[in-house]
Amino acid sequence: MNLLEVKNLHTSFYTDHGVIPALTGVSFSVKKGEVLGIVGESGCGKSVTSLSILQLLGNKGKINSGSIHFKGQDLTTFSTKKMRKVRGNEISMIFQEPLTSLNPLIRVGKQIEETVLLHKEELSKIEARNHAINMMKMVGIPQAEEKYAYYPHQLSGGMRQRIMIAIALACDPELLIADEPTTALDVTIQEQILGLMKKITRELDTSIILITHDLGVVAEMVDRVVVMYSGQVVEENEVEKFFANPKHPYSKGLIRSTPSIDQEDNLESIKGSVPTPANKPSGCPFHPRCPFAMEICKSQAPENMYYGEEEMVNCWLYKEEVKTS
Amino acid sequence: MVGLFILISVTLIAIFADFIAPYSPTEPQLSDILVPPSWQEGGTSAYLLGTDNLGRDVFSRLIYGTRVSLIVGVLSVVVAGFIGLIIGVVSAYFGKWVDQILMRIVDAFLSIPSILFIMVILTIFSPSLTVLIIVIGLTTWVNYARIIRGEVLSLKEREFVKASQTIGTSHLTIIRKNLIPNVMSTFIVISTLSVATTIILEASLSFLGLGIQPPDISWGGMLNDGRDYLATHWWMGTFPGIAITITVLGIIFLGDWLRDVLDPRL
Amino acid sequence: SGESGEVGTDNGTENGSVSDGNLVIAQSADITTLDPQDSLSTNGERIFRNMYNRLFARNQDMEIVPEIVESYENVDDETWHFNLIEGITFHNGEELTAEDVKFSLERVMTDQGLKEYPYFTQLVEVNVLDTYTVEIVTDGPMPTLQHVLAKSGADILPKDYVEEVGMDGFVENPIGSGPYQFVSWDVDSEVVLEKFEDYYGEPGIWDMVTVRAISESSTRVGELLTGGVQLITDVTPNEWDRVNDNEGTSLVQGETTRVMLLMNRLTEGFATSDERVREAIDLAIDQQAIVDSVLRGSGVPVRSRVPEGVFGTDPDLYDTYVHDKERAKELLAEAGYEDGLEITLTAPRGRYPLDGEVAELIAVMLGEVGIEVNLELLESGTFIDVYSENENEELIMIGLADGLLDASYSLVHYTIDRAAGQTDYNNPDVDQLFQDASRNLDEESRLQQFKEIQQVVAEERPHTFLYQDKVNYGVSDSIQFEPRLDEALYFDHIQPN
Amino acid sequence: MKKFIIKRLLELIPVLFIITFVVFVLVYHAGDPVSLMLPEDASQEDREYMRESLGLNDPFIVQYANFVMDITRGNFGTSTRYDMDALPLVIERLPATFELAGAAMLVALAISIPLGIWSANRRNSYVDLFITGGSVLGKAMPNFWLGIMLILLLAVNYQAFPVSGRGTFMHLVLPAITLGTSVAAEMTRLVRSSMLDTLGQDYIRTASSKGVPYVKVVVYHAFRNTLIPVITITTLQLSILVSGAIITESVFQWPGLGMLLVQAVNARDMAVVQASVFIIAILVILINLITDLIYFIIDPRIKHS
Amino acid sequence: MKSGKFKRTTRYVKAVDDVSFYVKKGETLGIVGESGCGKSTTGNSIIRLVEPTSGEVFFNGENIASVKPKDFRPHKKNIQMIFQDPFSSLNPRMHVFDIIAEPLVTHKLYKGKELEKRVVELMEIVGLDPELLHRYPHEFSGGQRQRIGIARAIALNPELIICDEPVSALDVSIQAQVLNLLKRLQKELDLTYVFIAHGIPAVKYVSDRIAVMYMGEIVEVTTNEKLFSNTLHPYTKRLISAVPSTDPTKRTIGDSDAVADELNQEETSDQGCKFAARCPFAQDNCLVDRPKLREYAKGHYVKCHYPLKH
Ligand SMILES: Nc1ncnc2c1ncn2[C@@H]1O[C@H](COP(=O)(O)OP(=O)(O)OP(=O)(O)O)[C@@H](O)[C@H]1O
Ligand SMILES: Nc1ncnc2c1ncn2[C@@H]1O[C@H](COP(=O)(O)OP(=O)(O)OP(=O)(O)O)[C@@H](O)[C@H]1O
Ligand SMILES: [Mg+2]
Ligand SMILES: [Mg+2]
Repeated sequence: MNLLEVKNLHTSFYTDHGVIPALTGVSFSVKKGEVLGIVGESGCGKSVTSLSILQLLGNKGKINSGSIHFKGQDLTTFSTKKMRKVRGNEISMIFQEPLTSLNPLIRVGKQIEETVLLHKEELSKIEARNHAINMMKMVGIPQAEEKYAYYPHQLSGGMRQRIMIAIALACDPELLIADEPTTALDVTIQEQILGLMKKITRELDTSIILITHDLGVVAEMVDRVVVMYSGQVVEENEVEKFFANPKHPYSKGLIRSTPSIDQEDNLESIKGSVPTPANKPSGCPFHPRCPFAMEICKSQAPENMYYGEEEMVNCWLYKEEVKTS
Repeated sequence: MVGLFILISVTLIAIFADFIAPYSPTEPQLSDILVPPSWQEGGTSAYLLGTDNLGRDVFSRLIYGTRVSLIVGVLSVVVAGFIGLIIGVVSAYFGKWVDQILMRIVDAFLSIPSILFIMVILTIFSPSLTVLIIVIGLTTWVNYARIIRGEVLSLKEREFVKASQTIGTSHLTIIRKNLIPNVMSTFIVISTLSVATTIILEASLSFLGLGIQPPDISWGGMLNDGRDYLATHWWMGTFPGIAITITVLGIIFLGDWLRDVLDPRL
Repeated sequence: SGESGEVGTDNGTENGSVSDGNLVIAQSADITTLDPQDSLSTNGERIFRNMYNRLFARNQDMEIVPEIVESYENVDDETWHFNLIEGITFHNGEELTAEDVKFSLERVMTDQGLKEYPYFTQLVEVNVLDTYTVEIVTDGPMPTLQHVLAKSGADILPKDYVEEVGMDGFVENPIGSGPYQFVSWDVDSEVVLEKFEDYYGEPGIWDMVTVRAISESSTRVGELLTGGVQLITDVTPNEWDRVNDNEGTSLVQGETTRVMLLMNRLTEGFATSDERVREAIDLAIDQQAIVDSVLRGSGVPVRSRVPEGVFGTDPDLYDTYVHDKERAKELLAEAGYEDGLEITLTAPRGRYPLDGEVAELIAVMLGEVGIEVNLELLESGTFIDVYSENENEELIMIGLADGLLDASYSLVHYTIDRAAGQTDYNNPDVDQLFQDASRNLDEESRLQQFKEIQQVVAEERPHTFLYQDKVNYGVSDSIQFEPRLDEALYFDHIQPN
Repeated sequence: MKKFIIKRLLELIPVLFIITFVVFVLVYHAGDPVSLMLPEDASQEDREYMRESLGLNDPFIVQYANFVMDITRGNFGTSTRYDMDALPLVIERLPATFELAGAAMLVALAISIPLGIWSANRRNSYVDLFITGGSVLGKAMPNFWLGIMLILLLAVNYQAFPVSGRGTFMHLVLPAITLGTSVAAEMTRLVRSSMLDTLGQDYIRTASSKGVPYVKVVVYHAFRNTLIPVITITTLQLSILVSGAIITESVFQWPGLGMLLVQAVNARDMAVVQASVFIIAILVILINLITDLIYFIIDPRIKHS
Repeated sequence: MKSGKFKRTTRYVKAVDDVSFYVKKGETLGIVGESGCGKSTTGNSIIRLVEPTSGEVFFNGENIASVKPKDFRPHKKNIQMIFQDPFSSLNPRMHVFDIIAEPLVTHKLYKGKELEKRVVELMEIVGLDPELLHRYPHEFSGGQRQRIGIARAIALNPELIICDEPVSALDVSIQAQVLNLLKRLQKELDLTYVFIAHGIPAVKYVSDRIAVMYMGEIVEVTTNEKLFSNTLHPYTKRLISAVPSTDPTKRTIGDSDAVADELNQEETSDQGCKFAARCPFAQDNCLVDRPKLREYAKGHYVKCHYPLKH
């Protein structure tokens, strides 16, 4: 059984300016101990996906349909109270901006401790505090006892992100959702943070959903890749297969337009720009930018086509190759 | 939107006061002193909202009062806004000693509450309409200066200002094209809200005997005339009070609405 | 302070029962000093009258009666001898003697810095003849000496005490010889006095008297209605019903020496220098209508500045007015203004009861006969600036009172010197009459002279008279109160019911 | 921190200098206190004498120099109205003023913080609409009107509170409500908007993602951060209250600084006006300084920078 | 173009200290380094957006760092800048036309019809639809906005353009578009770039030579190839190795135990090499002697006592 199974998720935001369909059918799954990467450009719905899983969409966002099965139970049917028990305890999250994601007026140690106290009721205050300090040590913060009393602004970006990781892992969750955890950091710090995540989650056997738009990070970290474009999943594959042989034209473009250190030839670029949910094109949302676009792409959205359990592409080009599920 | 509607109505009333008001607002009618509103016992249909202690039609006075109250509100905000905008922008843009000097002046003005300031000035120059407008303007500009300065300080760190500087655009042009248009929405919002504050301020000044002087009619003045009559002849003070409240309400709503409309990262 | 607390929260006693021997009075403004010789306000007088004594005083009918004088003698035209009542003590226990009288009067007649000084300039010398006898020498025949000695500023201060603590010390803790002694003064809030047990005359009937200052008229009335105070001054006409309709309070109206009038500029170049225009203005104004409407009867139309009750009044000019719009128009036409005339009327707002409203009415009345009025309504302070700098144009509306209750006080305005720059009225006959009267010790002929001046003035109209102001008190049923023409309050004339 | 305080105090000097100048120029042109001190029918000589003795005939510069010199000695001149030193007159009023300002602020805080938080959390609901409408109304209502109405209703009709004056706690209630209401109106709107602001922050989402109950998120995580703008407006309003109680004090005959000022202005008692303005200015500046110090205490970001 | 050398102090913060490099005509000099190391300050100093406290900038042989601000104005035609944030670098209240025309109008080069023609031309050069002339910036996507910024920068036919992280704020698929555009324009218009970025792959892609900055200093400058094939400075090596490779078969992250190694970065002393505290090869004298930028091999400058051997 998969640890997490998201099926055909539709999420919309009801704003003053109308309804924004942010997710239009997202499905993927995460196995125990696995690192799943979600890539895609800004605004394609990566964060909304993760927020949907934890049901932190705010009062404007709403899951319209679909299911999110976590350890066999559908989270979408959970009450607020039941959901609270899941958050930070069984599923926890790391956000992109380490500065703004920590409460500036509360000592970092306390912020770790808060989670512990919430979910490990058996612990006393002192024990919780010690646990928090241990977590800080685990994420590699030197002089943890002293730094316990620091405020977020007194720490560097990398340190803050370590604190975020400590918070997220404090209760030994089974699933960690990391939403662009290193985008705001320098490469050298990024390397450390990613290394840290890999190491700890391996030790704790935690599954990870790693959201990023950096293909390098994907190549380094993940076991399987999910590519999102304009609110839906367009490709899913194992990471080696994905880089060796990307199927969706968007995936191809993405890989070819990412410069790498070993880059020799000219970069290819994808023409045009990313559509917003409000002006989503008809048919396949990628068709205006697609070099292989066909007539059918303009009018009809392709279905998910599976090459076995784990390999999926959402593109008319592969209509003939596989049978639709 | 409600705000806009109220404000447009009030403005129209002010403009067409001559046609709407049934009576002269200033001519006393000694035979009809303190007639209650038409629906009350002793009231007559001739005076919809009753008459005041000189027998003048409250309704007509209310209509004419719209004019002065709006003029004072709007014009003094124009005066204050103009000074505040210029000083705020200049202070923030040039910084250094310019900013130091201007900000010390702002601090000085800020530490003397404006009503006090106005009070002192108005005892020196008797409060005619013009004087009142200028005085309110001259004492309330600091609010604009402060807020606009803050805006410009962050604005001038924006890259498009730097871009203009690298091009070699003159300071004046940068101020005119880059800074002022971008503080305009904030400026409009605070101006709108200030109109409301000013109308209330004028009423408060009237209370102190320093508001618009008769025969000019303002709501504040009427409210003040009526305040001694609140217990006995409620209509004299209540209607101008309601007029002020509705208008101010309208303006505040309008300001909030404008904030929403003008704000998005246009 | 604690005192006001006790008084204010005393809501249990409905409408101010006074069984506790406490009296609370509220006036519209506070006193400005406790130095009786450096104050000109009625508000101050209301307190000083109960704290200090003078040689003479006015009784309820405004007759001058001896106060601490046993007997007196007019030695010659310029010399007077006064024998003091013996055994009068100040609040500190010291006896009041001729030395104190000399000290007090000399202070007020020599110290130019005192506000009362101008009224005492005719006194030349004060001599102590013995412990209880003083001699006063004047600069010539002075028919108003007793008026002056009964007037505010003639209060007797304790010489030794003042010399001991200095004037500053005195003002902080003033001592008089009146029936009530000083307890405390919270500026802009209240003055508290208590009964002086060793008073030489009838002992006071109140244990404690608090005089509060409440400037808001509706608040003042509110306090009266709720029993927080027993007597309030200056009730505006619109509040009358509230006071009268309320169970347990009523309105009491009293007269004042204050006459509201328009000063005309007779200066060359102003339209009002033409006598016909001035007459037209007078004829255009319907004084009675003003009194009846806005003032709700709280005034008496007059054609002179000397109202009834003041020495020198002319009954022919009291409670009367002229009003004839047609004639006014004719006069204007005669004066060459058949096409209308534009003048400026300067008037205060908030200085006298309903002054602004009255001015607005006048403007309209003048408009009806073809005089277009630029009404310049000014806040009290600005107004008085314009007035004292003589910056007004044709007309300025003002209220003038008579602190001496003698016509000389008012009529001096029509002398050439005093009128210069103000009305610029110039009538040598009037001047002569006034000079004669001011040295005339014969009451009968002096009265005649005063009447004559007023007749001339009423015709020539340097002033256009409007009405004599009345003052309105709100009175709790728990006390009995009779107003006086001089607007003073004697606490002991206020009787508990 | 010490440096900061010293810097702020040094900044005070030019500010105070500007204030003295502005005030003096105003007062210099304010005209004559003399005419107000003497009765209507005082003669020109009397006036002239009075003027000379008050030093009002000196040239502007001399008067200004004297003025500044005197101030440095703590002498603001003599009240022409009371014939006493102006400064003690002003200082005497401070307790009453602080009492009222403090009480009004308490009223305002007690109203605005819960309402502001409530309406922010019920954004766009009827509760929100109602509270927002109410606060606008509170702002639109002139102070004196409310004061007189409260007197008529609660003091005169129901006799629940004393009409006017100062003394017991009961005396404080009506003026504090009158004054507090308009401040509360302003503050409710501010608390609401800064609460909304805070609720949109990333760290609020973090807190929720940790499974913190909503009420705790609001109270523990959001409210603290809302506090900073609230303190700013509180102190800003407090400085307005110190002087701005002018109208309320007049209505309730509250013997504070505001009433002294009104009386002084009306009587052209410029020594008192100058002294009050000066004292108020210093108070305002001190209040602002204290605000900054409070920031130091509650906002670690400032403390460490 | 000659070498420049400058430093800057703001409120006693030395943002950039002893930076020297040169840019040849027609080439692209890339500047890389971690956030806050002084890349922007360097760029801003050249164009006098910040006034350097000392040092000199030679542009076509003239020292433009010391001329009075007024006299610098004519040089503004020759040196232009492209900014990082396409959202903040365009005035939201101006039409695209006005934005692109601003330099032309400021320097009074074109008027009326001609001005319009030139603006349309510029838009075409950067690949924008001239139809969109009268739109506001918010109606464009990030990539399009960056094109507007580029059009503005090339409007005056400058010789040198400083690109301060021109693609960092853009989406992956758009970054390549802009990088390619910049390369194309360089060829067509004979431009010289100073290309500032923190992403090594992008810098490598566009630059002829690369300068590596660390804490306000340039630690290594050389040609593109040599920097990667013959890395001399330990910091450069560290930087390059931290870049994740796009090949999942060559994973490196998480394999080493380098977790807590660089956490005490703040502790740099005024003495010695600034990288010494983090440097695995540091010797004792690295902590006390400040190294100088020296030409270690021809055209290969390094600031290190012990450059890496290959
Ligand atoms: N609170 C919200 N209200 C309205 N629309 C929202 C909200 N949150 C997200 N959206 C919309 O949903 C879409 C997907 O947003 P999301 O944040 O998931 O993108 P993303 O892929 O995470 O992008 P990025 O890489 O920039 O983080 C966006 O177009 C955005 O406009
Ligand atoms: N206006 C300023 N005042 C004070 N210090 C500044 C200022 N601008 C920059 N600095 C400091 O100078 C140093 C270099 O800043 P700079 O902006 O040049 O870095 P950068 O390399 O461009 O960083 P990034 O990649 O984040 O843009 C930083 O430590 C910064 O704190
Ligand atoms: Mg996201
Ligand atoms: Mg930078």
